[in-house]
Amino acid sequence: MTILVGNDTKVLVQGATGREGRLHTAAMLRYGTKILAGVTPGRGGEIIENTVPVFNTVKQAVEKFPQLNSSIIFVPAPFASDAVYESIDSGLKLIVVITEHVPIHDSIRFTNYAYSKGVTIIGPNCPGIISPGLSKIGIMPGHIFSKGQVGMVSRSGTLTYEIAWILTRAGYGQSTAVGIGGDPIIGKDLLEIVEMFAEDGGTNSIVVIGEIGGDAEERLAGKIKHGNFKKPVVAFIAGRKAPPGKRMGHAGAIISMGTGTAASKIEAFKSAGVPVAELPSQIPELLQREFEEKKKENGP
Amino acid sequence: MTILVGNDTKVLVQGATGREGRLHTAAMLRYGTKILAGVTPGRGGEIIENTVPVFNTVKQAVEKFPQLNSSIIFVPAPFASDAVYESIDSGLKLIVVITEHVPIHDSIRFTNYAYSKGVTIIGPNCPGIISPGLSKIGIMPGHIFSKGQVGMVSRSGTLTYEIAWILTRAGYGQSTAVGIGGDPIIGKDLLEIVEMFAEDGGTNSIVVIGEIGGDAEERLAGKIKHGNFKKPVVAFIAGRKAPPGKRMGHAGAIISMGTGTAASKIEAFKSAGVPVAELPSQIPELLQREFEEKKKENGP
Amino acid sequence: MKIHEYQARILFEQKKIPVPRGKLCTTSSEVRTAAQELEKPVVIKSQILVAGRGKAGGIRLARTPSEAEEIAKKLIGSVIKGIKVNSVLVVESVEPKQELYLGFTIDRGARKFVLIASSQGGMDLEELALTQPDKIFRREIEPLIGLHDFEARLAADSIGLGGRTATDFSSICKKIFAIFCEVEADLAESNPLAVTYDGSLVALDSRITLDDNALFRHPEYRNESEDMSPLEREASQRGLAFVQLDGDIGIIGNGAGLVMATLDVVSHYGGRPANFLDMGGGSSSDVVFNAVSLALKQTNLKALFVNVLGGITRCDDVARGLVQALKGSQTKVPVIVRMVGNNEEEGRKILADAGVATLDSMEDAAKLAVQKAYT
Amino acid sequence: MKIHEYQARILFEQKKIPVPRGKLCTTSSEVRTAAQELEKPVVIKSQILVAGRGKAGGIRLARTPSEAEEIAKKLIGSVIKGIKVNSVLVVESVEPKQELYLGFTIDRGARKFVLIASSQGGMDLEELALTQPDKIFRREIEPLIGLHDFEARLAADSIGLGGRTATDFSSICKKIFAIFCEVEADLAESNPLAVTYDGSLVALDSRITLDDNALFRHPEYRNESEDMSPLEREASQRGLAFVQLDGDIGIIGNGAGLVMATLDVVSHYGGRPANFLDMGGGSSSDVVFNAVSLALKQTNLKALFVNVLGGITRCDDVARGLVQALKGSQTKVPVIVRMVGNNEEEGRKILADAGVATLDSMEDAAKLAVQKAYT
Repeated sequence: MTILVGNDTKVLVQGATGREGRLHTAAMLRYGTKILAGVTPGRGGEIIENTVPVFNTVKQAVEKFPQLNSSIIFVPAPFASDAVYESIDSGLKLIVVITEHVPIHDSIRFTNYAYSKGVTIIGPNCPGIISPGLSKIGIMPGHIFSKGQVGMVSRSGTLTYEIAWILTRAGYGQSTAVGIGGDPIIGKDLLEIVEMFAEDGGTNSIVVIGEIGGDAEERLAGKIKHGNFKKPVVAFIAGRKAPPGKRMGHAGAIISMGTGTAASKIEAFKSAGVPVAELPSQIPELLQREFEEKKKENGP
Repeated sequence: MTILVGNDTKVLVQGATGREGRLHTAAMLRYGTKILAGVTPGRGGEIIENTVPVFNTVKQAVEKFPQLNSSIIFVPAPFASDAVYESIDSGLKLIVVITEHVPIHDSIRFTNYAYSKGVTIIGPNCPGIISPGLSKIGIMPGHIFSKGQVGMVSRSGTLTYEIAWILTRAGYGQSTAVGIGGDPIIGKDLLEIVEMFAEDGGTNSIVVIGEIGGDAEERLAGKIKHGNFKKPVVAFIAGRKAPPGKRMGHAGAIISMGTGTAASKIEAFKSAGVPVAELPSQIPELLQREFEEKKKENGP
Repeated sequence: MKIHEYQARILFEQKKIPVPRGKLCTTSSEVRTAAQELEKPVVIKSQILVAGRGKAGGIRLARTPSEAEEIAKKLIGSVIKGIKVNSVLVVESVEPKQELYLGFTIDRGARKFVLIASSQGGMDLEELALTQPDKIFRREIEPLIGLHDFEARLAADSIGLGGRTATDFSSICKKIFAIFCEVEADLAESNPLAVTYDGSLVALDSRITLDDNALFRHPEYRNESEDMSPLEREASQRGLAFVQLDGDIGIIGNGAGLVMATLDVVSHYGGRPANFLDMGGGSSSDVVFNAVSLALKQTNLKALFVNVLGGITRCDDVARGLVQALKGSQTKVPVIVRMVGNNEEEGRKILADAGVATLDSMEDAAKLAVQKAYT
Repeated sequence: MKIHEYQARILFEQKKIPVPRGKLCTTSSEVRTAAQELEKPVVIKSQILVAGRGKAGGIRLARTPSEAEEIAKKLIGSVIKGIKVNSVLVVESVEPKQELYLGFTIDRGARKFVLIASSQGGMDLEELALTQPDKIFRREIEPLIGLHDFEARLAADSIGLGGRTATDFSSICKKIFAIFCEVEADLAESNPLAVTYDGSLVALDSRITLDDNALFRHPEYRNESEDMSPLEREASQRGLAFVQLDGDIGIIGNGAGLVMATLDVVSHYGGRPANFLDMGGGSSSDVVFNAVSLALKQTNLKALFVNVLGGITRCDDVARGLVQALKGSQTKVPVIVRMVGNNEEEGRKILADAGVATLDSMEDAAKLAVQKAYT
């Protein structure tokens, strides 16, 4: 089993006719993702990648393909927010926003609106979701991932690929990997994804890839500390050497007003009993150790 | 039993220190309503009617009296909307807005917000709610009403008193009478109140007092026609002789664009099997007839 | 409250919604100059707040400046449907390839704003709804969220627009919604919104109705409504809800629903109400004095029926105001009073002392009023 | 992106938030004139976008116009915390009875706006949170709804204000929130917001940070940030995310998280990173060329570590851009490349041909970079 994306995932691509939209529509189709339709206002009637019909509105696409349940958004930042509302309005329940540079006053509004409507938002500014071997709604290179039982959740993109690659080579395949995005305001956060993995029968352990900025890691650690998590969790935090007040690439990766330091996050995880890898390469061995620990704790 | 207002009703008065607020706080107290506190910004610390402490904010009032569950609003129209949000925010679940002349762009927003939070709004521009003999949150004269089993719901004020008086004299006491208000946008509408009466064990019949404007009567009639209402319903519609395009006192009482005529409403009720009184004085006899009809229909 | 077309047009122009070139004029020579400057046939539109001004001759086409001046001479100062024409809007005549409808209003039942668009504009919404219901695109707009761009695009798409016309339509849609919210309108529409032969859009007419209750936030529109008789205007200034009708029995009551019911009951017994006059729920003797004095200004009255249910209102206050007004007017019209409720005894006594009898029942009183009026 | 105090002050003035009288000046004689006109002791405030300008001597009090001129002569043109002072704000000195804090920002975890108020203003929010946490009123504001009047009143009440001061505070609160939304700020605050001895309020300082991503809707604020080194400015113009650090090993990678991790790994092995440079997720050879060329402009480099994980990025593109940049700069700095992923073989070959060896593992490459840099 997997979370968020699986065999039943039927995808709409918003911003399908743009350069990025086309490129990744092709890549997702190659990976096996079931993409039924695309939307670009004013471009209705076109066909991309020989198989994907393009509509002017999400409403038309959903009328034609009522089985659509997910959307991936490539539309430029000024229009991304509207694309999210349009998908929510048409009843799609999972929306992955790849678009970078979405204004924060937009994303704070559409994430709240989505929550009120029971819609899951991943992103913005994220690589998306992959359930290796089944489907991906995202821009990550599929070949780096492998099928297995490690749930991955990450605030970064390429660092996720780096760690997925390390896990894959060490024989730890992944159930699902979720790149939640590096913006200050995002849809599902670390904690919410970890909770989904905790419930997922196909996931036996969780790798959390955090970074400086915000307090998502601290909130997750707090929940683990006071909760009842049975599965091994291992973390990595990027940005130990980042100076305060500087945005490290991601809009959300900034130590401001004394909060969001790597030290605080590492401390929080350690206090919750979650080992934090100092180097990415240590993650497989930490996972191994945790499996053994948990086996002792949980009994045979 | 009653709906909305009963023995457990603990009332906050917003706009308690104004002329109307004071007058009706006194009248409600005399009627037996449990008024625990008042709110007027900047007037915290005062006491009205010797017993009701005034606070600056609803938050303070609710902190002091956590058993508060209802509010009645007398604050002037420009500030009424804010008073509603303040009560919703503090967790009060029933808000009666007496204030007239509330801008429609305000009321359309706060009624939607209240619905999203599970809060019941009655009004604006309404006389409020009375459960005779128990409690009232409103400005109606208590002595006209009498305890009994007729549920009354009305878009008007004095016409409700007129009909309550007729019912009272004919021996038909009331479980609860709800004046939902004469504005185009209101909280609970005719249908919603009738549905509450349908479920209420203390109500054995329902008198609906409608008027021209809008389609609330038609929607109610449609629901009765296709629903399964076991209790007798009798209606009266004011405004048979009203000319189109003219606002008959109430902002909502206007025949516009061909809709909202008395004829349309009367026709809808008749087609749903609901008798419509031509004169207010006919209501008791129609009720009596309906009781006998329903007795036959529903069996012994 | 309706505002004038030229006022709505100013709001449209401020948002850069395309409108035909034109000018507001108050004299026929201004109209001639305007027509000359436009260098095209012009449409001369009376700026009066009544429905159906076109059919009543209030909108006229002029091919030349002198024809425009001639028409203006006749229009300005004339009375159309009871309203004097003080100004006309002179605009270039635009030949539409297609006429669209685009507007926003309020859906009472759903408690939502609603966007309405149609490929069949030109006729009013009511007629459109009756004759072409399948040509109407209707979408509820969340009041707490507002209009999304995609909803404007959906409207354009749904009425069959494409290309630049669709983009322009969406843009105008968003702008009219912005106006609708900014001025707190009940209705804001462009009808017809013309598609010209080059595919561009022009708002040939603009209509906005404001929410009277929100005027305190928009003082620039206060005291605008001229769609009233002199008595209605006086009532409005005195805070009374008054509507003139075509009968001869004056009706006064406290509470809109009660007054409407009183009209109905009087009619039921064969009476013809002369007016609707609501003094409001909590009437003092001043208010009663004003109301009765106003009602008695109706010259054709055969009877006056005052129906008061004193819940909060005190009957003695009502009686005092009534007696004072009757004394002031020295009217010969029979006055029938139905009065029950608070301080009823004292009120009845005051009226009896002044020679006015009171009844208990609204229906008995209505019957008596009809009898006194017509016999 | 921070905007200048004087710019935030303009926004405050437009909303009629009381601010001390004053003027922006760029010469010392303007400062003298301004001080004369104010007829009071003045505060001269350097308009630079750095934190702690007060402690660094950028804010000075002058009792007389000539003192003001003297101070201005020293301030204008001087360099404070690496930033040149081009202008100063000269404002009347106001003696506060009490200093409040009032601001709006964004709560990431809750995904809400947040209103923060305190009776203990003057110090910055961070210090306040550390030293007086119980003096902070904090309230989440629904982004879809906005600030209600009662929330502003609640803030005033909660920090102990009453009477007219409370009313004025609520009013300023609503105005700052309106600014916060209109300019799409991350932060909008008045600190200190002074209560004067007559009970009125004056915003003695105004600070606004904008959301860079929203600048396309606020073009008037583009290209404002001066809180950057020349290299950072160049990077920003080329669309690269670059942060200068105080070490000597240059770091380039594709993806913010990967670059941060690279910094961490290099530090783990004893290296001192000279910079953070993220080329972004889908880097073409042009972008690589720009990034490498920029990194090599750092004069103190002892090694350059390029870490590329080619997921979408093609390694051959990276290799081409890298080789071109190395040729262009003719650098002697050792360059260590870690490159895996798409078209890896071809990329490695291009680099090998240019005499640059590549490694598989980030950690091995980091070790090598440290070794080459310091031995």
